[in-house]
Amino acid sequence: MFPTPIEKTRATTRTLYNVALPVALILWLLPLIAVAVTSVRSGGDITAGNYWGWPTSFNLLENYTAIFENTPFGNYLWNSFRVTIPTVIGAVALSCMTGFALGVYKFRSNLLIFFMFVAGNFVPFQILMVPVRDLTLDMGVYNTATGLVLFHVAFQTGFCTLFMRNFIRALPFELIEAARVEGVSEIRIFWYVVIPLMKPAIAALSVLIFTFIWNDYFWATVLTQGAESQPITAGLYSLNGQWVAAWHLVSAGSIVAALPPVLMFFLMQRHFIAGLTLGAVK
Amino acid sequence: GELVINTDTSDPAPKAAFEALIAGFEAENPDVKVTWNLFDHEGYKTSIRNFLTADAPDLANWYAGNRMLPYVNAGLFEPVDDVWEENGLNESLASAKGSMTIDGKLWGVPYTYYQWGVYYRKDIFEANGIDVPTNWDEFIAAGAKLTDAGVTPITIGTKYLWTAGGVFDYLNLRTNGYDFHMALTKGEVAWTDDRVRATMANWKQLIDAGFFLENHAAYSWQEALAPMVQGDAAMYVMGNFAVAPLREAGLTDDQLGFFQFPVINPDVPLAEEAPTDTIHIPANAKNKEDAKKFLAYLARADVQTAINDTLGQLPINKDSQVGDDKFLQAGYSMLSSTTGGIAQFFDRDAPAEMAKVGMEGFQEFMVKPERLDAILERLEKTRARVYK
Amino acid sequence: MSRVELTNVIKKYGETQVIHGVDLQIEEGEFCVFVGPSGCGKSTLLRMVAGLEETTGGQIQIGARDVTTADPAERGVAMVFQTYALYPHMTVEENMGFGLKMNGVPKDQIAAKVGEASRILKLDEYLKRKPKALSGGQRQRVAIGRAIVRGPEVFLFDEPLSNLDAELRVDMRVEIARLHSEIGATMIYVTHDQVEAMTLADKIVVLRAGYIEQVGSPMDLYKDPDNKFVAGFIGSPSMNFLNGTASGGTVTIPALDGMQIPCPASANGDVIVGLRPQNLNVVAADSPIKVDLSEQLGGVAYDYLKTPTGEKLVVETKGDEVIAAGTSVQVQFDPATAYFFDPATEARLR
Amino acid sequence: MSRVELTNVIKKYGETQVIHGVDLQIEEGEFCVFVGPSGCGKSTLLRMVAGLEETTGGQIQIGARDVTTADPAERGVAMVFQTYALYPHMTVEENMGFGLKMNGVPKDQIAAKVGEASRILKLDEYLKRKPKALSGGQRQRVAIGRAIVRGPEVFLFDEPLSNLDAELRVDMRVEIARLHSEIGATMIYVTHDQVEAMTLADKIVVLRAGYIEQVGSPMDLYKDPDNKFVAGFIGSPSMNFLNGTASGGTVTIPALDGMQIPCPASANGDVIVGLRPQNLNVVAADSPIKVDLSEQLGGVAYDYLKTPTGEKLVVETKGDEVIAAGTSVQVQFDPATAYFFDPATEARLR
Amino acid sequence: MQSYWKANQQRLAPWLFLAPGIAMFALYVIFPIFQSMSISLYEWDGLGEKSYVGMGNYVELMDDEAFYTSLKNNVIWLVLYMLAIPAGLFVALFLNQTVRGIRIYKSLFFFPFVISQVVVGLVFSWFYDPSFGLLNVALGAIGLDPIAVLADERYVTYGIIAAGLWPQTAYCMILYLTGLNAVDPEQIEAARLDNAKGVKMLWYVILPQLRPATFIAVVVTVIGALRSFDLVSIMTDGGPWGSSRVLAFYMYEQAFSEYGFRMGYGAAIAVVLFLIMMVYITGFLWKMYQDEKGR
Ligand SMILES: Nc1ncnc2c1ncn2[C@@H]1O[C@H](COP(=O)(O)OP(=O)(O)OP(=O)(O)O)[C@@H](O)[C@H]1O
Ligand SMILES: Nc1ncnc2c1ncn2[C@@H]1O[C@H](COP(=O)(O)OP(=O)(O)OP(=O)(O)O)[C@@H](O)[C@H]1O
Ligand SMILES: [Mg+2]
Ligand SMILES: [Mg+2]
Repeated sequence: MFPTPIEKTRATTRTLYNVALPVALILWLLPLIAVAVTSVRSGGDITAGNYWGWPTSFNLLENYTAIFENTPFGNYLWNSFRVTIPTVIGAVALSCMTGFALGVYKFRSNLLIFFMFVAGNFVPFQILMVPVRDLTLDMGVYNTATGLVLFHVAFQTGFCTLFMRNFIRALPFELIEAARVEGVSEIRIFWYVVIPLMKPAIAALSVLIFTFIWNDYFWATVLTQGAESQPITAGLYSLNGQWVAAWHLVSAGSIVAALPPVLMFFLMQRHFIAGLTLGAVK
Repeated sequence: GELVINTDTSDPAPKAAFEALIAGFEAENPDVKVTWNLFDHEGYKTSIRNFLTADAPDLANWYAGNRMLPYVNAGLFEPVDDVWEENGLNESLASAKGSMTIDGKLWGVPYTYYQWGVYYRKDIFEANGIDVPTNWDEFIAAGAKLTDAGVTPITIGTKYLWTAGGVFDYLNLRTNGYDFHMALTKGEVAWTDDRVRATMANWKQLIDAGFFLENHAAYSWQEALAPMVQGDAAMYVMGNFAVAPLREAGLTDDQLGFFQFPVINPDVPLAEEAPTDTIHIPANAKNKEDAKKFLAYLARADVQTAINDTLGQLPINKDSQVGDDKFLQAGYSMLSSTTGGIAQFFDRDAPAEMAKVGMEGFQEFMVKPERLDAILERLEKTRARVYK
Repeated sequence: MSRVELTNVIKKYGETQVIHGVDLQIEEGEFCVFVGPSGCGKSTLLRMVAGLEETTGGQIQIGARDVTTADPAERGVAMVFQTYALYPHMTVEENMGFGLKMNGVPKDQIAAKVGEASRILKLDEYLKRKPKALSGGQRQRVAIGRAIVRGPEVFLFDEPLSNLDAELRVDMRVEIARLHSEIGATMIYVTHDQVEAMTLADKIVVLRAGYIEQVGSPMDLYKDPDNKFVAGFIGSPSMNFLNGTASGGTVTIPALDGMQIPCPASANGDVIVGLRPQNLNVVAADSPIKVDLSEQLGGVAYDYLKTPTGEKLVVETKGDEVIAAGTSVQVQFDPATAYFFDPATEARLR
Repeated sequence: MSRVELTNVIKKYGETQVIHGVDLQIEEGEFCVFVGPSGCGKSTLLRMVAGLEETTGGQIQIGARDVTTADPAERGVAMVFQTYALYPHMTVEENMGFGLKMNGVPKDQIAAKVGEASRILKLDEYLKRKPKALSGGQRQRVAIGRAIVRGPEVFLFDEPLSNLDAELRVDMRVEIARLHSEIGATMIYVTHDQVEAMTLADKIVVLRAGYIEQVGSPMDLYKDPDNKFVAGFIGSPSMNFLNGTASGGTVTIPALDGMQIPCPASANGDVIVGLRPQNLNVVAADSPIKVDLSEQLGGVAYDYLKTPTGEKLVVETKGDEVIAAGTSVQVQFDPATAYFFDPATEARLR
Repeated sequence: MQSYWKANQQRLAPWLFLAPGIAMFALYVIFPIFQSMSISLYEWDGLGEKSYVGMGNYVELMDDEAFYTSLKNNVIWLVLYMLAIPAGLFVALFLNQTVRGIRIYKSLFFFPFVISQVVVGLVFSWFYDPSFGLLNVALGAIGLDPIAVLADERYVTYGIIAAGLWPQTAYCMILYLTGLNAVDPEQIEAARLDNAKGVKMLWYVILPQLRPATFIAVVVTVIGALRSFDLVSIMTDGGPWGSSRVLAFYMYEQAFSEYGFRMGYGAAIAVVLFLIMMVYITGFLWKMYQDEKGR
C-alpha cells in the first residue's frame, strides 16, 4: 500500500495525521458547513450581518418549512423526481439492450456503432441545444417533464452503453455460450442469464445517472420554463432571485436540493464509486 | 369558451393583481372559463417565443415599444385596432397609443406603467443637511457630502446589466434630450457621436466622484437594495417596483423619498422613463373572440384602477384613479407634466442585441471608464450589424 | 450416444487459417482426447463441434445428421467449460435444470432428471446452494451435472480440470472415468495434461498447428509414435533426441561417444535417434559424458547429462544410486528401445 | 554471501500468532527451501527475513548484523516474487537497474552490472522490451536478474515458478540450480512443489501451522522422516498409511489381509504403518484386495487398490505389466521399507 | 417466420436489441449535430424564416471580441482545470490509509462532486461576496482589502474555476483512490527492497501504475472544462461585461438568452467548440481502438 500505512510510522506522525484528518475535512467542507449553519439562522441574523457568528436562534423548522410554503419549491422538487426517475429507468433499460448487443455479438459495424455512442456522449452538448429544442417543440413536449426525460434518456444512453458494454464484456462469455449450447434463445439469454448478472452494473449506473440527472441544470433551462415543469436546480436559481438577501432561505433550499443525491451517494456508496470508475466518464 | 392566458406575473403583487383581474372578468362573463398559466419572470422572456409559435395561448402579457417588434414582424401578434376602435381606447389610452403602434396598426392593450427616478433615504439626506438636488451641480455636491459622511451616494447592482441601462437612459435624456435618445436607440446615430461622448463624460464625472456602489458588478438589483436599507447608500436610480421590497425590508415612508432625476442640460426638456406593460393576442390564438372581450375589460377605467392599486403602479386609462400612495402620486404628477417625452427603457427601445451589447458596455464603463473609446467603438460595430 | 465424424473440416479467422482440413471419426461411446501444444486448435475444433464457432469449410456429422450449420442448441451436444460457466445467480438445482426449463420441459420431469444427475454426481446436499458456496471440485461436478441432465448424444469437455489444484484434479479425473463407464456416452475431451490424456482416453488425437499428427490409443502413441513430434509430446519426461548418422543398418551417435546401434535399413545419412529417459541407464565410467545435475525425487531421480556434442540427455533412474554432478558416466540401453526419425520430415523410420 | 540466523522468531497479526518461535540457521551459500501446506507461514517467514513484515518477537541476523528492525533496503537481501512484480512501465534494462539507480550508483556501473546479469540469464536481446512483451519464463528471468544485479548477500524466492506452465517450470528450475552453483549466494526459497523442493534444496525446512516440523537434506527427509506429517508430505505419490496393531515387535495389518511384519520394539498397541507406493509391488492372486483403477502413464503406472478395511492404497509399478481393474491382488514389499508412527503423537517409532 | 427467426437469431438479435437505443440516440444526438452544423450557415432568430448566409456567421465570429474572450477563457479553463488532477492525487494519497473511520472521511471528501453545480455556484458566490463572504472575512482578518472576485475581470474566471476545481478535485480523488487500490502491492514491496522511498517511490513506481486513472482523470477534466456552463451561468451570468464567458456559455447566450436568439450564430459557436472537443474525442477513441485491438 502506498503511502506507507500510518500505523507503521512513528507515533508523532500518527498523532499528526489523526489531527490533520478532521482539520482538513473541515477546511474542505467549509463552504458547505457555512451553508448548513446559515440554513438554520433566523432572518434577523442575516439582516444584522451575523453571517459567521453563533446563530442567535436555531430556526431549522421555520426556515425549511418556509421554503416550501411561500414558493413553488415543492413543485420543483417534485419535478426533479418526475424527470430523474423515469430517465434512470429509461436509460438503464435502453443501455442494457445496446450494451448486450455490442458486448456479446460480433458483427461488422459493432465497433463503429459503439464508437458512435461513445463519441456522442462526449460532444459538447451545446451543439445539440438548438436542434433538440426545436425537436422538443415540434413534438409538443416542450416545457414538460416528458420532454426532458426523452432527451436525457437518449443522451445518457451514450454513456450507459459504454458502461454496460464494457461490463458485459468483462462477464465470462462462457456463460452465454453455455446457455446457447443448452438451446436457450438469444432473448431468453438476455433476460435469464445476462440481466441477473448485470445487477451490480444496473445498480451502479442507476445511482450515477440519478445524480447526473438530478444535478442537470443546462437542459433544464433549455427545455423547460416555469415552476410547473422545471426541476430543482433551475428552480433554485430562479428562487435565488426571489429570496433576495434571504440567505437563510437560499441555504435551506440548497441543502434540500443537494440532499437526494447526497443520500443516494451515502446509501449506495459502493455502487456509486464502482460506477464512476467503471464508466470512468461523466 | 375557454380562454388561456399566459403571464409572467409571478411576484407577489402582480400575482395578486392578476388573480383579482381574472376573477372579475369571469364574474362578468360566466360563459368564459379562464385558464391561467403563470410563468417565472426571467424564464418568460424565452418561453414566450416558444409558446407563441408552438402552443399559443389566447392572451399573453408583454411590453410595449421595440420589445414587441420581433413578434409583430414574425406575424405572431394579432392586430387589435378593432378593440381600440370599438371601446374608445383611442381616447382613454391615448398616452400609450404611440408605443403600441407599429406599421400603423395597434398590437395590444397597455394596462400599467410606472415611473423611474431617484429613490433616496430622506433621513440620511436630512442628517447630512442635503436638500433634494434639482440640477447637476447640486447633485454632484450632494454626492460629495454623502461621500464625506462615508455613505455611498448611489447604490446599484449591475450583475444583470439592465440597471446600468437605466442610468444611461437618464443621463442621455438629460444631456441630449428625448429625440436624440430615441434616434440613438433606433440606430440612427453613431455611438461614437460627440453627443454620446458628452453623456458619457457626465457619467464619468459621477464615477470619478465615487458615486456608485463598489463592486456593483457582483450584485443583482435586489442585492443592491441591502446597502440602502442598511444606511450605507443613499440613492437608487430605479423603477417604482423597488419601493415594495424596500418597504418590506423595513424602510418607512419617512425614511424613503423620491425625486425626479435632476437637470443636466437646461436646454433640453425633461423627458422621463416609464415602461409600459401590455397584453396581446397571439396570431395563433384559438379563442380570439373572448380574448378581445378580455382586452376590452382590461382597458376599462375601473379595472385599471383596481389592478394598479394592487400592483402599486400607474394606470394607463386617463379616467382611472391613481392610488394614493405617495410614490405613485409623485410619479403620476411627474409623468403627466412631462413635456420632453416618455421613453420605455433602454432594452425596450433598442433591439435586443444592441441592448445586450450596450448595457454590457455601460457596465464595463462604470468599472473601467478609461476604456470609453474602445467601448463606444464596439457599440458602433454592433450598431452597424444589428440595424442593417 | 452417437458417432461424430469430421470431414475435411477447416476454420479460418479472417485470413488466418487455424484448422487445416481435419478428418476424424469418433465412434459411439468412445472417449476421445485432443492434445497438443497451446494454440494448436484443440479448443477451436471442439467449439466447432459444439457449434460455438462457425465452420469455414468441410462437414461435421453427429449421428446420422449433418450439423455443420446447425445451431448449438440443435446438435444434441453438451459442453463442460474450463471455467465451469455456472450461472452464479442460480442454485445448483436451477443451474442443472435451466436448459430443460428454457426448452419447455415440465417441472416434474426436470426435477426427476436433476435428481438423477445429482445422485450420480453425489450433489444431493448442495442442490440449494449457489455456485459461490461450492468448492472448485463441486462446481466442476455441477457443470458436468448440467451436461448430463439434458441427456446429450455427445459430451464435450474443454480442459475441465485445469482450474483445480493437483490433488482434486486426480479425484475428478477418476470421477470422469467412472462417469464415462457409467453412462457410456461419446465424449470429446481437450486437455494439455499428459496424465489425463493417457489415463482417460480410448483414443488420443494429437494436434499441431491445426493439423492432426496422429490418432490412436494412448499406449499406441507412447510405444509407436508416427513422428518425432508425437514421440516428444507423449511421455514424461520427454523423449531425448540425439543426432546420428546411419548407413547400412547401423547408426553412429556422436553424442554417446560414437556408440553404434542397429537401425532400420530405410535410414540413411542423418537421422535423429529418440531415447526415452525411462529406458536409459547410467554407470560411472571414464567417458566424455558428464552428469550436469542430478535431481533426487525420492522414489525416482533424473540425471541431466552433458554430452561431448553439447546435446543434453535426461536419464530416469530409481533414486537409490546417487551419482554426483560432474561424474563421468556411460549411457546404457537396449537398442531395441530406440526410435529413429528423419531429420527433414520428422517422420518415424521403421 | 552471509549466513542467516533466526532466533525464536515470532509473528503475530493482531491477536493471531502465525509464527511460533522459529529457530533456524542457514549457512553461507546454502540453498534452503521452505515447504509446508498452504497457510503454514512460509511466505510470512520469508517476508520477515526480507523486512517486508515486521518481526513481532525474536531476532533475525544476516551475516554478523542484527537486522530485526532494519529497513528492507538495508538488509542486503533481494527478493523474487511469485507474480514477478516487474515494473510494467520500465524496460527490462530499467527494471534490472532500478535498485541501483535508487541507490545512486553511476550510470556506467549500472549498465555494466545489468549487462553481466543479462548475460548470465541470456536476456541480452530483450533488454529494450517491456515486461508485457515477454513470455512468463522470460519475465521470471528478469525478476531474477533484478535480484542478481544488486549483488545481495541473500536471495529470497517466494514460489517463483508457480505461475509458469509445467514445461517451463522444469527449465527454470534447472536454471535456478545452475544460478545457485554459479554465484553461490545464500538462497531461501519457498515452494509447495515437491519436485522443486527435492531437487533444489541443500536443506529443506518443513513448516506446519507456524512451527518447524523438521529440517534436513531432501534425502534425509525422504528416507528418515521424523513424523507422519513429514513422511506424508515428502514424496510423490504420497506415502500410504494403514492402521495396524503392534505387539512384541510384530505388527498386524488388517488392510493387507492380516499381513504381519516386524516392527520396532517401542511400538505397542495401535500403530500407523507407512508404505511408499514405490516400494510396493502387486501380483495377481486370490485376495480380498482388489484393483480399483489402474492408470498407465507410459513409463510408469499407478494401481489404486481397495482393501477390505476400506483403506486405499496406491502402488507404483513400471508400466509394463498391466493389471485390469477388478483383479484381486496381493501386495508385496520389503518389510524394511515400512515406517511406523504413533497414532496419537504422529511421531515416528524407530 | 418462426423458423426464419430461429435460424438467424444470432444475426438478427443484436439489431433487435440495438434498435431502440440507436433510434433515440440518433434522433437526439447524432442528427442534431449535423443539424447544428447546417443551422450555423443560416441567420435565424428561431421565429421567422431562416436565411442562408454561408460562412457569414463564421466570418463574423472571427471578428468578434466576445468570441475571443470566450475562447481565451476556455483555454484558461482547460489549463487550470487540470490542477484538479494533482490536487485529487494529493488528497487521495492523504486519504489512502486504513485508520478508523477513514471510509467516512473519504465519503465526506467526495461530497462536493455529488451536489449540483448550481449549489456549488451559489455557495461560492457567497464565499466570494465582497462584503461578508468568507474569503473577504479571511482577507480582512489578515489585514487585506476585500476583493470582489466575481466583479473583477482580472479574477472572475479564476474565481469560477476555483469553484469548479472543488468538485472536480473530489472526482479525481475518487479515481485515484480506486487506482491506488489497484496498485500491485508486490511491486511496492519490490520497490521498497530497491530502496525507493517517498517521492521517489511515487514518481518511479506509483504514478506509472496510476496511468489509467490519470488518463481517465484527464479525459473527464478536459470534457468538464469544455462543457463548463452551469457555474458561469450561476455565478456571474458571463459578467462582468462578458469577461467570464466561455464558449459554451456564449453560445447559450447568443442562441437563447433574453437578448439573444441568434440561432445560427450560436450554432456556429457550438460547431467551433465541437471541433475543439473532437480533438480529444478522437484521441480517446483512438486509445479505445488500440485497447480493443489488443484484446
Ligand atoms: N477469435 C480468434 N481470432 C483469431 N484467431 C483466433 C481466435 N481464437 C483463436 N484463434 C487462434 O486460433 C488458434 C487455435 O486456438 P485454440 O484456442 O483452439 O488453441 P488451443 O489448442 O485450445 O490452445 P490452449 O491449449 O492454449 O487452449 C490459435 O493460434 C489462436 O491464436
Ligand atoms: N495480513 C495478515 N493478517 C492476518 N493474518 C495473516 C496476514 N497475512 C497472512 N496471515 C495468516 O498467516 C498465515 C500464514 O500465511 P502465509 O501467507 O505465510 O502462508 P503460506 O505458507 O505462504 O501459504 P501459501 O502456500 O498459501 O502461500 C495464514 O494463516 C494467513 O491466514
Ligand atoms: Mg484451449
Ligand atoms: Mg505464500
